[in-house]
Amino acid sequence: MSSLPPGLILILGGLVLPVLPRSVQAKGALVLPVLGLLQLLFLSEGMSVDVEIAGYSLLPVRVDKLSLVFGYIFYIAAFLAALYALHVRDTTQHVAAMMYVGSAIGAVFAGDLITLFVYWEITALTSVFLIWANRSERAYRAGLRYLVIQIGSGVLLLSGILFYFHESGSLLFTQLIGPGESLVTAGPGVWLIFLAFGIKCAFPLLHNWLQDAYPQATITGAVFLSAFTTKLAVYALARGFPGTEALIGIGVVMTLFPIFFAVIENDLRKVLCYSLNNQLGFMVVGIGIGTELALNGAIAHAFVHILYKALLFMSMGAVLYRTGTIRASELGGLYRSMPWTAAFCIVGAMSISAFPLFSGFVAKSLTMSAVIEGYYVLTFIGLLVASAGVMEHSGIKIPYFAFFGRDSGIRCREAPIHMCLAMGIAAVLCIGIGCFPDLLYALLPYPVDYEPYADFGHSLTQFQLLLFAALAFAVLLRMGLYPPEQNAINLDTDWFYRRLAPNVIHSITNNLANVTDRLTATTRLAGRTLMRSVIRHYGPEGTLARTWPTGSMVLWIAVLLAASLVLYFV
Amino acid sequence: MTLAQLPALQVILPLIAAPLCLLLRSGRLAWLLSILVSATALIIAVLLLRLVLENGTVIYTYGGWAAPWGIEYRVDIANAFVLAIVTSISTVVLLFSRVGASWEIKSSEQSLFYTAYLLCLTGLLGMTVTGDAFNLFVFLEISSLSSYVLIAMGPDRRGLTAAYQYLIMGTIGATFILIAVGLLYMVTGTLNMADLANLLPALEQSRTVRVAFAFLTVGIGLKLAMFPLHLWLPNAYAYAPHVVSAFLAATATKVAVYVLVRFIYDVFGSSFAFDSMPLQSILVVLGAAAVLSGSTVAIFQHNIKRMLGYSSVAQIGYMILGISLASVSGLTATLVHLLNHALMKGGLFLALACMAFQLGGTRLVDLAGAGRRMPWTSAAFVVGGLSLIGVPLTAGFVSKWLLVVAVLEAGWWPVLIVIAVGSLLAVAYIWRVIEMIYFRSATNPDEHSEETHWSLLAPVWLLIVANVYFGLHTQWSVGVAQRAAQMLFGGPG
Amino acid sequence: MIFRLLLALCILLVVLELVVHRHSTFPWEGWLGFYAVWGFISLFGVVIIGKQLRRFIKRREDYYDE
Amino acid sequence: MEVLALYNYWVVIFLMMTGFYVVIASGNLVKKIIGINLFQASVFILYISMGKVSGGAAPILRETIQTYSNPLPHVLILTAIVVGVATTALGLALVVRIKEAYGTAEEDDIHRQDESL
Repeated sequence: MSSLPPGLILILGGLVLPVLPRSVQAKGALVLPVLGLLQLLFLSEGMSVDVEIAGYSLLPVRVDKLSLVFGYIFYIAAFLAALYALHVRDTTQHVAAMMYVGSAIGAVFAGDLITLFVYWEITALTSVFLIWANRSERAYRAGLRYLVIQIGSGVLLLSGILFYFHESGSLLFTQLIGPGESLVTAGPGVWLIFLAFGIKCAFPLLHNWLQDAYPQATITGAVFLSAFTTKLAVYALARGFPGTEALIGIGVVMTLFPIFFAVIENDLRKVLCYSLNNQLGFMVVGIGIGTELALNGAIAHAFVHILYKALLFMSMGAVLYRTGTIRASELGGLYRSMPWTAAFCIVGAMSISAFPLFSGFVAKSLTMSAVIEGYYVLTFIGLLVASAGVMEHSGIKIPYFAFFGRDSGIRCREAPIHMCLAMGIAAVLCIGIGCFPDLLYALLPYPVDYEPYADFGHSLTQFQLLLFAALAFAVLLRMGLYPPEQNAINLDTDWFYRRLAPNVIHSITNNLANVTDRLTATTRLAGRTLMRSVIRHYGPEGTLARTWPTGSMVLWIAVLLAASLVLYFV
Repeated sequence: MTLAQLPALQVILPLIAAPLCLLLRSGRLAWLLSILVSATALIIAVLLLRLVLENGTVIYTYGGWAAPWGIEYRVDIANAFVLAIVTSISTVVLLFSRVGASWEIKSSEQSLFYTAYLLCLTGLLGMTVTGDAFNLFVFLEISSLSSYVLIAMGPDRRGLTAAYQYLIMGTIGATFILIAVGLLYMVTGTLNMADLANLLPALEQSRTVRVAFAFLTVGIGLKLAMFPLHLWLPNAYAYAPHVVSAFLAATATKVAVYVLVRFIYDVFGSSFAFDSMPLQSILVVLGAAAVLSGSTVAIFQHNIKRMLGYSSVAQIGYMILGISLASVSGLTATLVHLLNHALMKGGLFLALACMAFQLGGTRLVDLAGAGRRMPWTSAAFVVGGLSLIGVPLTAGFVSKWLLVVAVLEAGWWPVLIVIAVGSLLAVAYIWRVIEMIYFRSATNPDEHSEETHWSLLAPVWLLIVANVYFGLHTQWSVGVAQRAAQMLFGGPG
Repeated sequence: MIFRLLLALCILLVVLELVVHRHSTFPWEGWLGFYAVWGFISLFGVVIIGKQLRRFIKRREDYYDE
Repeated sequence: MEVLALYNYWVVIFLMMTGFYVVIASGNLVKKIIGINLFQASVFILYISMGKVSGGAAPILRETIQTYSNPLPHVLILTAIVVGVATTALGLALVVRIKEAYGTAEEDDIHRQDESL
């Protein structure tokens, strides 16, 4: 059992699910992560399996602390999401979700780049079905765009691997940039791999597939999606590019720009996507700093983020499930109907905003301390602004517009019991980790010598930051300055490929068609004149046109023979 | 029966069985005989391959006349490898054609069909196994003539014109080869390929040899559908009976590629072909053009069989690129792709045959909603398509990986881009099919159709599973191909 | 009512800062109420800038469906 | 006149080009096959020419003769002629079938009919 690659249980189990009766499939999907987690507990650190394929030795399984921590949280998230999806009677979704999770877990245990690439592509191919499972034209198109970008990331990764292999002769997935080197001096292989990771990690300007596709996913699919794809990228960056300076800048920009979009976004699940993007920024900064403390911070952040982001997606999913809409402009006052969901959502919101005693705080503090320790002034300022931004969109906007605010008049039932249970467990974990951070710290790859609650001043300033931000929100509301929610969408970088590119291509093809028409007309004319003069007795039609196609085929032979004869004699 | 007779038996068995089929008259009996013969040929091929891998080249002289006077059959790793490919594909296609052939071929004509099939097999095996240049021409014509017949048996009348065009083109190609062989005989006085290989290096400057080389490359280029001599192929594949498309696509062009490799690397020698002739630049340009144009044209086809035909043109382009690298790794990539492409195209054509029969056509629109109606066949098509694209875990990936590594070794960056673009185009045309199968509902949903019979699914999935198997276990395929390539470069056989 | 409560809580937090020892690395970190002011300004700024952003990027919901 | 001394090769080239031209230029399927025949015939002559050894007699064993022409090309070309006959037969058979199916043996007519399908 221990030689079985982690994740394979889910992939194979997912393939078996369709055989089961529909009503049992959801339960099967619930059991699989538990089995997987059990298998993980038996894995010992430092274990590896190597095989030889196509003459190259590969390392499909490598177990170390970094992969283990991601393995644990991926299984936990899979269990919670499967519990949340217990009511789903759609074979496609269950199969896709299990294979998706399985390949993501396989990827974090992949010891070589080829295996990583294989799992990388399987996550893309399987996850898209969670979007398509919505079975609407809009979801289909969004899924297709998502798939193209994800596969594109895979293609870049593969080309990068090829170059890297050519340069270094190694396929092992370890730190790709040596201690003395930087991204600037790295070869094209490392660059391509970096870019591939960057797409999946939603780097600025490469980010939009996330906001584009996730809101189109099914209610339960979005919960799965929020947990794995981007965190797999964070893992890959943590493994391959720790301490790469460029990541700090990239990360800060990532934390900042989504918050502005989140303010004016009407689709609350899309707000969560922007928030996801912003949270990834914190992790990227941590990886960029690259000290043990910072890496611990990034990884801890990924760990807790999976929990509270899944919790938030679950609560918004429950709202969508019960009310049929997720537009902020149509929601409000739902705390009366869905008190439990509202409570869980608030726990998630407080966790993501990093209130002391909630999980976000104990993770983010690690990163922030690393920033302070390294004396990155601008980064620190940027992250403080971003923290206030998180408070705005995830901490306040999400619960406020869904559950409080203007009463929309919608009266519905509380979320189903299994959804509440899934959210409840996630909420308990969020608070539990927030109160007992050592549980989390023990899992981190490097020893943690940090006590978030030792310095009360730190908690105090955090409270100040967050509550004054909340105060600002309240002031803005009272002054009527807060932008009202409107039924509208906002442009993002997807405009370039959804609007600009099609328009440009359209006009280019139009022009091209004109040009080719004219060209062919000219050539045809020239050919005809030539033919007329050569073979007059065949009439004005031209022999070439008449004997098409066998004649022209044979002509091609003659041309090629003549050409090769000439070439061979030259 | 001693092992020494194997090379002769390999060819003679189907040759004798072919007229027997004609005499049997019953389609069922003819099929039984054909599959027995084909399976025996497969066993012989496997035995030969094992023999060659262990003991080196096996030589069989006809009538005890030693070469260069008599005709000799010469089996080394390279052609033993091709023999194994051809016989195994032929056997799988025959497994399929018990039912599959009856869809399109009248029962009264079935014994004729199997006669032509076995003759075609004879020709292909003969071309592969022979060590005599003129004998090669004869076998080439045997396989060509019978394949014209097979293509003309298609139910669509366009099959007739396609066969006619192929006949004209094929005859010109074969005659070119005949001219080349004559010219070579003129200067060397021998027809034996091994003997030629010994004599030709001294005649490098001879004009006659150069002209022979030109005729030979163009003639073989015609048979293997090298761009731009591929024009006969899409129609021939599109309008032939489905089983014939599967058989020819998986074997005929492969054997032609092998013959090209044999002449370039073994008979003329790579130093002649690449150092004193500009063959390299010609092949690179044509190979790249084949990859790009074949894949692009494939995207716009409405008939999926035609699409697969153009995709074959592109795939042959990859093989040409591998040959043009003039390195052991490049040649290995080509030889591995011979096997892998045979597996994927065979599987795809057979899966398509099932769909065509159940859904009433091979146009793209006919496949709408096939995913629901024929889940197993559709899944087979998808896996085969992934292999065609070169997705990891499939055989297609292995050959593409080897090719890319070989290209990197040579430092040919533009070719790398060609391969990448070709793969993306492949994604596009395969995606069109997948979209139609899974995301479009049937145009006439009341028409009831269901999964094909398991006896048809079994051969399809045999090939598809082989695709995955050779994507995971490459020791055998790559190992043998590598040894063959080293041998063709003058290493130990 | 809630607003008043929030206001009171905020004031309390600033007052608390006077009695709690605080460790700071950057000099401005130690200023009284720095985090409070920074949090207030940040959110205020984010919302206002975001609101202006709407002018450029807001489109009808069926923008891409045309 | 060395150029003229190689007249049989000129015949070969002339025949070959004629055959090629007929295949390319003629739209009639039967004529194309005749073109192919001409083309092949040129190759037969090429082979037979090369078998000639100057001063050599026909390769029939006789005691008085020392030099023989090379008989092997003749043997080879007999095979090639058989192949050629088979090709012609098959080609003509195809034309008959095409004529039955399309009602014409002119390629552009056939092409036009298929386009309208």
